Amino acid sequence: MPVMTMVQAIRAGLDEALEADPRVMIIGEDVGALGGVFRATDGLQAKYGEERVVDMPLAEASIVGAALGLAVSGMRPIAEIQFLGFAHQAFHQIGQQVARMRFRSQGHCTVPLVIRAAFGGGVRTPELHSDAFEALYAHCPGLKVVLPATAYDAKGLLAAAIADPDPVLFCEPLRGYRLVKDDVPDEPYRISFGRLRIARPGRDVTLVAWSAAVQLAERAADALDAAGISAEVVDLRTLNPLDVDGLAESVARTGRCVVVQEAPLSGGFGAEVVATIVETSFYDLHAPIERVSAPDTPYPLAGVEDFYLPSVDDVVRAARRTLAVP
Amino acid sequence: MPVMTMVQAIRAGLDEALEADPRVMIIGEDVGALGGVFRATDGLQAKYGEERVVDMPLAEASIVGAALGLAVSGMRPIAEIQFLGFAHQAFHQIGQQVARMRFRSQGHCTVPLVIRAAFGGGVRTPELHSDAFEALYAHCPGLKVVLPATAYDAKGLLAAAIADPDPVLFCEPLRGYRLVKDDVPDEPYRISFGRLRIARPGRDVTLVAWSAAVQLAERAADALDAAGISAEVVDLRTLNPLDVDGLAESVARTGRCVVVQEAPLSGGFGAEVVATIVETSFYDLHAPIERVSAPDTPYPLAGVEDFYLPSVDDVVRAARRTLAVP
Amino acid sequence: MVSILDPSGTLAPGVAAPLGDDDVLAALRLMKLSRAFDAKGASLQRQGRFGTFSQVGGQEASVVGSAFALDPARDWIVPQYRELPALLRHGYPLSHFIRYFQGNPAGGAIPQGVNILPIQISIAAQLPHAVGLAWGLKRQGKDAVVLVYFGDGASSEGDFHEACNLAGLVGAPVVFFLQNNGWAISTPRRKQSAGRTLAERAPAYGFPGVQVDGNDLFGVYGAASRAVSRARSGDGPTLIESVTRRIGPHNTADDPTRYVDPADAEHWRALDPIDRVERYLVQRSGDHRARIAAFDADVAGEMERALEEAAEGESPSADQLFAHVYAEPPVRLARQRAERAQRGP
Amino acid sequence: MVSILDPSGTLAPGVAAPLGDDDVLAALRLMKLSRAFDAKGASLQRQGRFGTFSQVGGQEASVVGSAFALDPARDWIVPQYRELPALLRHGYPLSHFIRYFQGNPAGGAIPQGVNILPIQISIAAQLPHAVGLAWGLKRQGKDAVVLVYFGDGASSEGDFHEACNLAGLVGAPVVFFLQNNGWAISTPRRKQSAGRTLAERAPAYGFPGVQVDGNDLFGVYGAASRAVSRARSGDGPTLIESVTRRIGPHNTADDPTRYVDPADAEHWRALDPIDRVERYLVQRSGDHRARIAAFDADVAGEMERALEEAAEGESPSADQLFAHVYAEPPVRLARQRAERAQRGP
Ligand SMILES: Cc1ncc(C[n+]2csc(CCOP(=O)(O)OP(=O)(O)O)c2C)c(N)n1
Ligand SMILES: Cc1ncc(C[n+]2csc(CCOP(=O)(O)OP(=O)(O)O)c2C)c(N)n1
Ligand SMILES: [Mg+2]
Ligand SMILES: [Mg+2]
Repeated sequence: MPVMTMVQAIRAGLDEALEADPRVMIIGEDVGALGGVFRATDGLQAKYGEERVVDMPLAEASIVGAALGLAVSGMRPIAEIQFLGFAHQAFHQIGQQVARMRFRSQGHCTVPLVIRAAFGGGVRTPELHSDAFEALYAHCPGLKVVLPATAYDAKGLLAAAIADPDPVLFCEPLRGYRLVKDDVPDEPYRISFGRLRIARPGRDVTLVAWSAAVQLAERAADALDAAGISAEVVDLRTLNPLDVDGLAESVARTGRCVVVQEAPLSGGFGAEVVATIVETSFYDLHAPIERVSAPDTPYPLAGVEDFYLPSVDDVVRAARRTLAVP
Repeated sequence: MPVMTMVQAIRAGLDEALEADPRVMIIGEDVGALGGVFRATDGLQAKYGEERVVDMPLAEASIVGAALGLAVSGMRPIAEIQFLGFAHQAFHQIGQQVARMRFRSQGHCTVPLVIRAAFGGGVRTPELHSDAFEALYAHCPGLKVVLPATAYDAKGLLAAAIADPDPVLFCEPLRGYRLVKDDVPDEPYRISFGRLRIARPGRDVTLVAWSAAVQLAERAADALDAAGISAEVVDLRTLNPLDVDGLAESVARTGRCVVVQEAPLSGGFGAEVVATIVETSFYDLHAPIERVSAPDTPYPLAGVEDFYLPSVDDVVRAARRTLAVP
Repeated sequence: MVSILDPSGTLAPGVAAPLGDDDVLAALRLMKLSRAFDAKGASLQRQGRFGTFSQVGGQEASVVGSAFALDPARDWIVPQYRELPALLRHGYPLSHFIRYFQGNPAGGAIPQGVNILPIQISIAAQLPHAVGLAWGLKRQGKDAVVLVYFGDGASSEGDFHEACNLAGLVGAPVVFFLQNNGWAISTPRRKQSAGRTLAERAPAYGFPGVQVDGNDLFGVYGAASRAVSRARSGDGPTLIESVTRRIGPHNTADDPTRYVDPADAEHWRALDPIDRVERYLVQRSGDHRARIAAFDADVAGEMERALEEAAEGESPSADQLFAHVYAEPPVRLARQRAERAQRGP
Repeated sequence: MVSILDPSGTLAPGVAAPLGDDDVLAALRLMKLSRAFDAKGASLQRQGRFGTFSQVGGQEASVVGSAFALDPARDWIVPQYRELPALLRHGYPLSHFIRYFQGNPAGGAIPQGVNILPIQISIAAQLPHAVGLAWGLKRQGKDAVVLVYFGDGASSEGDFHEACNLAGLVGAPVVFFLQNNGWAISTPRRKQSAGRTLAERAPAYGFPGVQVDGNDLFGVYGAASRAVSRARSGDGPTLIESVTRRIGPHNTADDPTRYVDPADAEHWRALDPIDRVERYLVQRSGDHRARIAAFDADVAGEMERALEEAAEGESPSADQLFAHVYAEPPVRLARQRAERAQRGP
């Protein structure tokens, strides 16, 4: 089984989808000759033509809005938004139009659409490029929110997203594109939504994360392990659907929980994870659930992003607090 | 002290601000001759002229974006977005531009701007008009989010918002506009942000709410009272800043908590309230915190909104669950 | 501005009527149905049996003339919210429309084979949808055209610009049908844009724009037909600015006395698009008078039947909240559905 | 398309130079500083000492010519991100720019009295800001003009439309300065819009649009000056489409070999705006040759000093995250600040 980086796995998934289904098309800024600013669509326009891999004008609302129309017409569009921070321009189209078309038309007009967007920090991008705003979309009923943390998951979740009869926001971690590498089968496979992944089993404390924060949690788990603490790392994979039962099961095992998010603390999806666990597992908890996150400030310029981003040490300290181990 | 409805209190506050400060201006769709679709600006254009109360073209992003520029130029704009559901079109301007101008310019360009928007359900509006999407904005660092529940608070918080050197999203409950009536002083006064209001003291359980959900919580408290349960109703007033300590104090008194939100459950601000209380007050809690909310569906057409909206009964049942009283 | 039929119902010299009498009669009937339904809807709203409701009044020629240029079997309509007769002609049942305004989600259901998107409430958001839809149909080799309705207010939104710009680029077979009815709620056209016309924006997107007398059924039909042929033959989009006037309130919650100049209202009432068609038909043949006279009872009957049908449909239930959020509801939603089923409204 | 100075540095017949030699020399020096800084920034970026950085190369006449039409004491610049020399002329220190691209938030600080908004990364979002700013300055009776920079890519965003439309309505004293540099990253102008020009959009917003040779310092300066006077005298906005070409990559992370046709690049290199001004000056007077020759060392010295100044400034710290989020930090943020202060990066 070949080892791939995440961006290679995504490209392979896109290639497979274009190959398999003539209704699939990719639209977005710079997805053609350039192959996308991260090369996720590298070579695909050359292979499938300008009609199927389309460079769009610089206008996010119409990329998403037109993708909705394409989907209703019978196509299977995959829209790329260059960075999630620029999906804001299309927020009304994503959160209200795309997410609700099935509902508003009582199932008559459906929107099998995948919106791909790179997001998250740690790679010294210019302003606004690194925003981790996944929580906004997880609060939009009708829209699935999928965030792979591994190359294997990226390809499998992407295949599921493309096959899904409903719209999916597919968030790809900038930091993981080239750094994360793992085994990715050449054959097609799909990973179902709403099933978390135990990235690493453990007994003493559950570390919940998604996307690039999963690797952070794993490094924290290593550090905790060295101190004799066994941490279970849970990768949510999808925020909507949320694996409510999977979370409860892990916390039932460990009795302690730290939620790690890259976004600013207040109103982030970590809060939903905490609230959910409180609902399902309050009596299993031996200690308050801790959240590790960025502070409630805008994403800063690159020179201070390391002060901003949650660190391995933050996670380790939070985990130790839940265990009352100083 | 005159009794005013909420919309009267808001109009009085706007009138006072226009009167007191020539830099204040109101811009928005239909704020002029019509006086706004809810009459919050009724008579103000006639009184202050077309230059200070300005009917804007139908384009939310430019209403907010131009308001930012007006603020930087030295004006004190108050921008009206007709319904919060249509602030989506301006989401990039609100969440990224307005909220971050101070940060990006290191304090050089500041945006003393109030964005008013009607929101929330219960009054049988057409689609998208009733969305309660306050949580999205509470996740945008740099932006204060203020939601009065009474006429008195509406005027006092509005005055504080207009005086604030930073941008404020001021959400006004559709349902409260004419229904909520209370004593409102004629003189100017301000209510500081970040201090919750104990709408009703109680001993057995804390009901946390904001905006129109406060009245729901109060009605639930009445019902609970009749059953011998003493509920404390906490009105958050502002989501950002959040009164972290005030919440902890109430929960320290009662040991139980129900959070009531009108928005869909997943990713709503109620989750933040739960996560915050878990952080500050875990060991004070005698039972899991409950959330009462709309389900994870789009806001429906009027004929089924009563199935959608959280009810007094939902709150009562949740409160009884925290007390293990069936 | 293109105009064929003048207010007295007389054709411009040398111009042939673009529609035969049977079609004109059918169009008139639909216009009258729309006008009658305006009154019915407003009265139901006052009785609390209808939600906020936007009348078509004054714009019937604009809506019906454009809809008649389409082939319901293959073309699509992407509506805003003030185009009832166009939706009816395209096959959307009046009973569904009634249910929708009764606040019943079932009204949103679009029968199989009826080529429309749902009514749009978020102003201008439907414009990029129409472009994508047209583009996708073209990509699939269907010779379909998409006609999208929107208002003078909508033309100020960013989505208008993005949609037009994209349509020009991909040569989408779409007709941008802008109903300039003078108002966006209380905001007059002159406060909407400093441009002389709205149609003149089109050339900068690489396609033609045309202004037409929106109270002239023939003028509208002609302009729309040309735009449809253009789109169908692969020459891309057209922007039509149909200059008309809504004669009623913005919707049943509106109070136009606050902003409408009575003289202006008077002026436009004299240009009533229905009167104009009636005058034309009666001039054509005295026999039409009786046919027209029969429409009143006829449309009243149709409305009654639709109201009855609507009453027979599925009644509002908690279940409607959940049935169509996703093809397959996630676990959490399924649980919420079960919980909700146990409580009342 | 307006053009005054041809590629050989010769003035169009009968046209007087709109700038005196001293000004032209000052403009040229700034253009050369910009070009030199392009190289410096790219080299610092390769060394990991600079973040992703967008060069001005090829657009110097466009940027400098427009900036020279403004009075820094009262007029405002609202930048996109590719206008370094305009910011410098307006008083923004090079050392701040350097800090910004070193990733130091302190670089975002705008000194008192320097009338610019921060660099804009969210494409086109600055356009409505410029309109509001201009409108507000006018409301306060200041005779200030706002010039806003943006690209051909930016012209496709909804914010462009909304900003132009509003500016036309309120008669804002704003100059929309569109640098059509042929590309939005890899997307060529022809894929950005089917319109023949971008300038031709303006009349539909109620104000003039003009296309100018963006590699012609005089042409740009002239067009911008006319637009500035127009705005200053209360006649409202102008849209200027400055047709130029970026000759380097989009930014230091870009690989233009994937999308640029070498022949096209060659063509535009021959139209280098700096060479053109040099040729003009040398034709004016042999003495200028020495003055121009001195610029190289001169700008190198200026860059060195700015780099040193930048190095002396506040170094990145956790505190910078918190200092300017609000005038007064809320309790929760103050606590986060205290916590963050205790940990390293
Ligand atoms: C994005 C958005 N902003 C504001 C509104 C509120 N609103 C509803 S209708 C309307 C006016 C629409 O005017 P126009 O497009 O001319 O259509 P008309 O009602 O005249 O047919 C407004 C502002 C909305 N529904 N959507
Ligand atoms: C809203 C938004 N969408 C996408 C991007 C990513 N992006 C950065 S620069 C750029 C191209 C801009 O082109 P143009 O406006 O022509 O300016 P130029 O770089 O050519 O000077 C894009 C797509 C962004 N920064 N903001
Ligand atoms: Mg209108
Ligand atoms: Mg460009």
